[in-house]
Amino acid sequence: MKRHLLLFLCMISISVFSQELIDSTNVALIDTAITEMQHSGIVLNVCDTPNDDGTSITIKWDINDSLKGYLMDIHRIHGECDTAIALDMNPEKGIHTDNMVHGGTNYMYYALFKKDDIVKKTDNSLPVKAIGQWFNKERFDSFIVLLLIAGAFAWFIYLAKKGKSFYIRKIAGLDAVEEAVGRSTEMGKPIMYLLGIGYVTDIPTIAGLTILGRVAKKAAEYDTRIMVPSYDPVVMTTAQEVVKEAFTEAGRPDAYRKEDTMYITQDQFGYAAGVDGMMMREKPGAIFLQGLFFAESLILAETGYSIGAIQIAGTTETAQLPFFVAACDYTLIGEEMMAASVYLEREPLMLGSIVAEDLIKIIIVFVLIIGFILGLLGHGFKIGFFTDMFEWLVRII
Amino acid sequence: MIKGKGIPLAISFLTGTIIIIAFFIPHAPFGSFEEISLRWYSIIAGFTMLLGVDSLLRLHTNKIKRKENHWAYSIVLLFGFLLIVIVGIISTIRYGNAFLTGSGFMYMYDNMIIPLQSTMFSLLAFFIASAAYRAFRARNFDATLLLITAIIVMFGRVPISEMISPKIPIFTEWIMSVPQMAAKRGIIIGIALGAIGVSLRIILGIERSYLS
Amino acid sequence: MAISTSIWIWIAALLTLSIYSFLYKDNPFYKFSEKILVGISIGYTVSIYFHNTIIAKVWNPLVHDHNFLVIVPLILGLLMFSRLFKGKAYLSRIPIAFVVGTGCGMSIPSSFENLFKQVQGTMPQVFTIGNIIILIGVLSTLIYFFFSVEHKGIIGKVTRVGITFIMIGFGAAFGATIMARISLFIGRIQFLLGDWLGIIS
Amino acid sequence: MNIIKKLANIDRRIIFIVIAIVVIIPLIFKPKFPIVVSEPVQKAYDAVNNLPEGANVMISIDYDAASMPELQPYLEALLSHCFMKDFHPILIVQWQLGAPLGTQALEKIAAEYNKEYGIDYINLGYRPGYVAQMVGIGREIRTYFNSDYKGDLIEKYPVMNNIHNYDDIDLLIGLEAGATGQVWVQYAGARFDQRIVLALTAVSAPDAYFFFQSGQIEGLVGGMKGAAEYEILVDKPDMAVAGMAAQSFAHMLIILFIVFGNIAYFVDKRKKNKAKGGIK
Repeated sequence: MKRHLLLFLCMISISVFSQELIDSTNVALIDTAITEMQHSGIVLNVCDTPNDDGTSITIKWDINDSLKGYLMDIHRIHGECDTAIALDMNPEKGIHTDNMVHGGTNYMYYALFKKDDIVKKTDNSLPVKAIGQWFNKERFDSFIVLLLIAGAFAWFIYLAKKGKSFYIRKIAGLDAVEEAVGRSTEMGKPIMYLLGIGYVTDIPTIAGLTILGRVAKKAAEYDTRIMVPSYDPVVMTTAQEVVKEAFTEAGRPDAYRKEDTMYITQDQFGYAAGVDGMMMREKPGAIFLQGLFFAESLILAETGYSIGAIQIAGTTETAQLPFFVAACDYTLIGEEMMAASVYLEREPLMLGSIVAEDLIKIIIVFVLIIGFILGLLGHGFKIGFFTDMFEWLVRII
Repeated sequence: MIKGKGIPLAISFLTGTIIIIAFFIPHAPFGSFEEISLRWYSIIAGFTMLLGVDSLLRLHTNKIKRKENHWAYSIVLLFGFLLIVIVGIISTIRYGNAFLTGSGFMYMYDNMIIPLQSTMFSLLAFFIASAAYRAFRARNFDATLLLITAIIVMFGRVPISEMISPKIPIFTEWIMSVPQMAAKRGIIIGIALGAIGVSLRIILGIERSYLS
Repeated sequence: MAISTSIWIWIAALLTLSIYSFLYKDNPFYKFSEKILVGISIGYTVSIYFHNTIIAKVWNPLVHDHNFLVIVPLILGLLMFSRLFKGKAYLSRIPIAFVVGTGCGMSIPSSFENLFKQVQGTMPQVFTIGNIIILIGVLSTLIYFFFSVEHKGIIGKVTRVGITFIMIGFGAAFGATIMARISLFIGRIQFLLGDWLGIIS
Repeated sequence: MNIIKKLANIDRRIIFIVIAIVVIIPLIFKPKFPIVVSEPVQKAYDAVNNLPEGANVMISIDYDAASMPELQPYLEALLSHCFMKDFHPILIVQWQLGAPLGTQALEKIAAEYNKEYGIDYINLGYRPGYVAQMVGIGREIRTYFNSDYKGDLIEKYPVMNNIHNYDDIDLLIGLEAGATGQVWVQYAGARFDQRIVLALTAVSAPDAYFFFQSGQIEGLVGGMKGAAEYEILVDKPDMAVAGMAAQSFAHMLIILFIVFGNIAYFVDKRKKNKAKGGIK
């Protein structure tokens, strides 16, 4: 109640003594001699910023031609406290978000437009509160798609559990894993497995780790050393776990050597230099490059080529794929790498998830084709109905 | 129970699902969940760093102790490591912050790390040439396509092509913005789906080899 | 210009040359500078981690801001050290599970954004041959990534088109990168011949 | 036939050494290399060339050592152009690690044209917080730059006497390796109507092409190629022209290698087919 009274008083004082108030509060304008104060004729529309956690307020306004070339300040009033939240803005933006508010408190805003000696002021806005939302409506489409994908996954995993078997097409690079490990063993050389310079929070690195599990198991079965020089310490510890478990699964826990999964350095080219040196000295017979690679991709792959190793690469970095294709024997392109662990393991539940991915792909193909036809009819032949349909489709996407 | 995979799998499931749910709920406390997780991750990584350094130092001290092949270079590595740490500490004491320009620490960074890094990086100029020479053979239809587009784009990027015909650079740009773009988009859509697949498999506990 | 007299330039130049010697073959000079780079860069990253993580994200919040939530990741981080103790190593799976779960959770929304952006980008507003080719390219590339059908018959033909697009794309990307890579070498040569030897200005 | 077999399997090291030679030689001898000037670079040149007498040109260094081969030659050509026309370059830095690069070029070119520090040009150095700075310069440059890069007060230097804000700067030229250029356009350009020319690395140039087409920037110099064109325009062929020559030779050489490799490959294959009993 007290607060409302204060607010009321505040509003009265603003309307009655607006001239004085402005003069005394505008500390920011010390160097602008105010000779004239005019009314701007602009209304500030304030509202709670939608789809946020309740700590911001959006201020909007429509600029008119008489204010072209002006600079704009926005002030926030809270009780007796008048704070400038934006200075010297270009008013043509038409929108500003105040991110420094507390949820549930009433605020008012006004703006000043300045050019040379002229200062124009808006009226105070209506009081507004910031409120947090429980659902982000902008992400409704993502939500529907998530439900769709989760549904597809659940359905195919359910089918797999009921005993349905699924087909997976041949992936050449993965059939070569056995050959690569075998040849390394024959030559009595170790295998080198590089996870790139990603972190454990990167999906390609995680995918690389899952493939590592399968490859390490093969290596253990063939009784061949597997070296994993790492870029990130968390990746290193995870890789140690993976290799150790693979050796245990293969019934050779004694053959596991912790020091073969080692840390190099967390420096892109330092890592490349270290791994290159290691390749030259250890001369691995097979090199796997599975994970997130950037510019160092070709430095590693070319050195691997020069020592005559079989190389199987895979990454999701589209910019590096051409280099792997050029320098390595086999390359897993993008999604092939993500599906690799499923391919190597062929566990029914996992295969189910791959089929679910394919289902989504079919839906995308249809959406693209429908979009194309609508676009052709709407924009190509200018049929209004289809134009609207097309716009609608683009918008929901 | 505690030694098994039960608890870790539950943790993966919970963190994964909460972060996905938080994507749709801006309200506190969900709104800031992603940011908090990332900060926590960097703290965990900070500690794990010590494990990494421990692994490396142990590897090299062992090499030195056992006088394995090239053990002398391991001394160089340890020396480099200790040197920059000591210089860093001295710089921190002297300047209050080792990362100020002019500190010995930054001097080492500028004159040792940077040239070494950029020289390693520039090795690519050579490797890209030798990879092109070796890989671009017209073995079959695909390889021929790869080779021809690469040559056209390579040629279209240098001034000589413009003197022969101004249309060559334009055609090069077209290749980059049409067929190249199409292939890239297709691959990226696949990757996005694949990433969703990997994530769901892990969150749902179907794929557990990372914990194995 | 004359040959440089600065000791730092000499160090940088000799290190540069010893990395290049690797192009001939592995040799003591390369081994030396490789180990220097690895050693110094670890020291550097450790310093950065100490500065940005331990001090800024653990010590300051805990001691100055009394933000005790930091204790949770602190414990998770310390659990990683369980690996150093035989028989307790399984405890380190807990932080690993947390980190991997976080990564997976975050990747789903960001993959959505990527997906929507790419699909939307493929829907043409204007009808040019280029846009139609893009559509065909995207569709056929996408179909190449179908895993649950055998690539035979019509699907086989479409995936052939997909592979064609992929190969053209890779060739183009390869050719377009060469210039940037040669620039890197030019930069090093300018340093060697200019700053160090003073042959070029 | 032996030669062909050798060609098909050249040692990588031969390729390495030939590439190195082909790149190094043009850098030393700086041959005159025919270069066609493109429209965006011509416009960038005209924007500088047509400035009034005694104009003040603000140059912002927004790159670091990694992009030096691409942007440094343009900076030198630009400074030569300014000094030739007796304009006053005012250097500021938005990327801290780029500061020495800017200073180096400025001192070198100024000495070439016998220009005096503080009278004909000035180097204001690096200040953190670029957005605030770009807005701040709109009111009074002294709010952020009251001293030069050595810490001397700018009041000491006559060149700064009449410079207060964007109104006193005839042209702003940003040398960009990242997204800072877009911020210049957004603030200095859109808000203060500052005339802007941008020079960018080859990787970031396509993003800025839009600004050039929409007239938000008056000229665009993209990568080493753009720098080479600029050097031709100011008639001072130097590192970029040499670099472009090196690039062209390297590209042609790689193409040649690929062609020879393929010829050798086919001859070899035919021979093998013959051995198997003739071509099918």
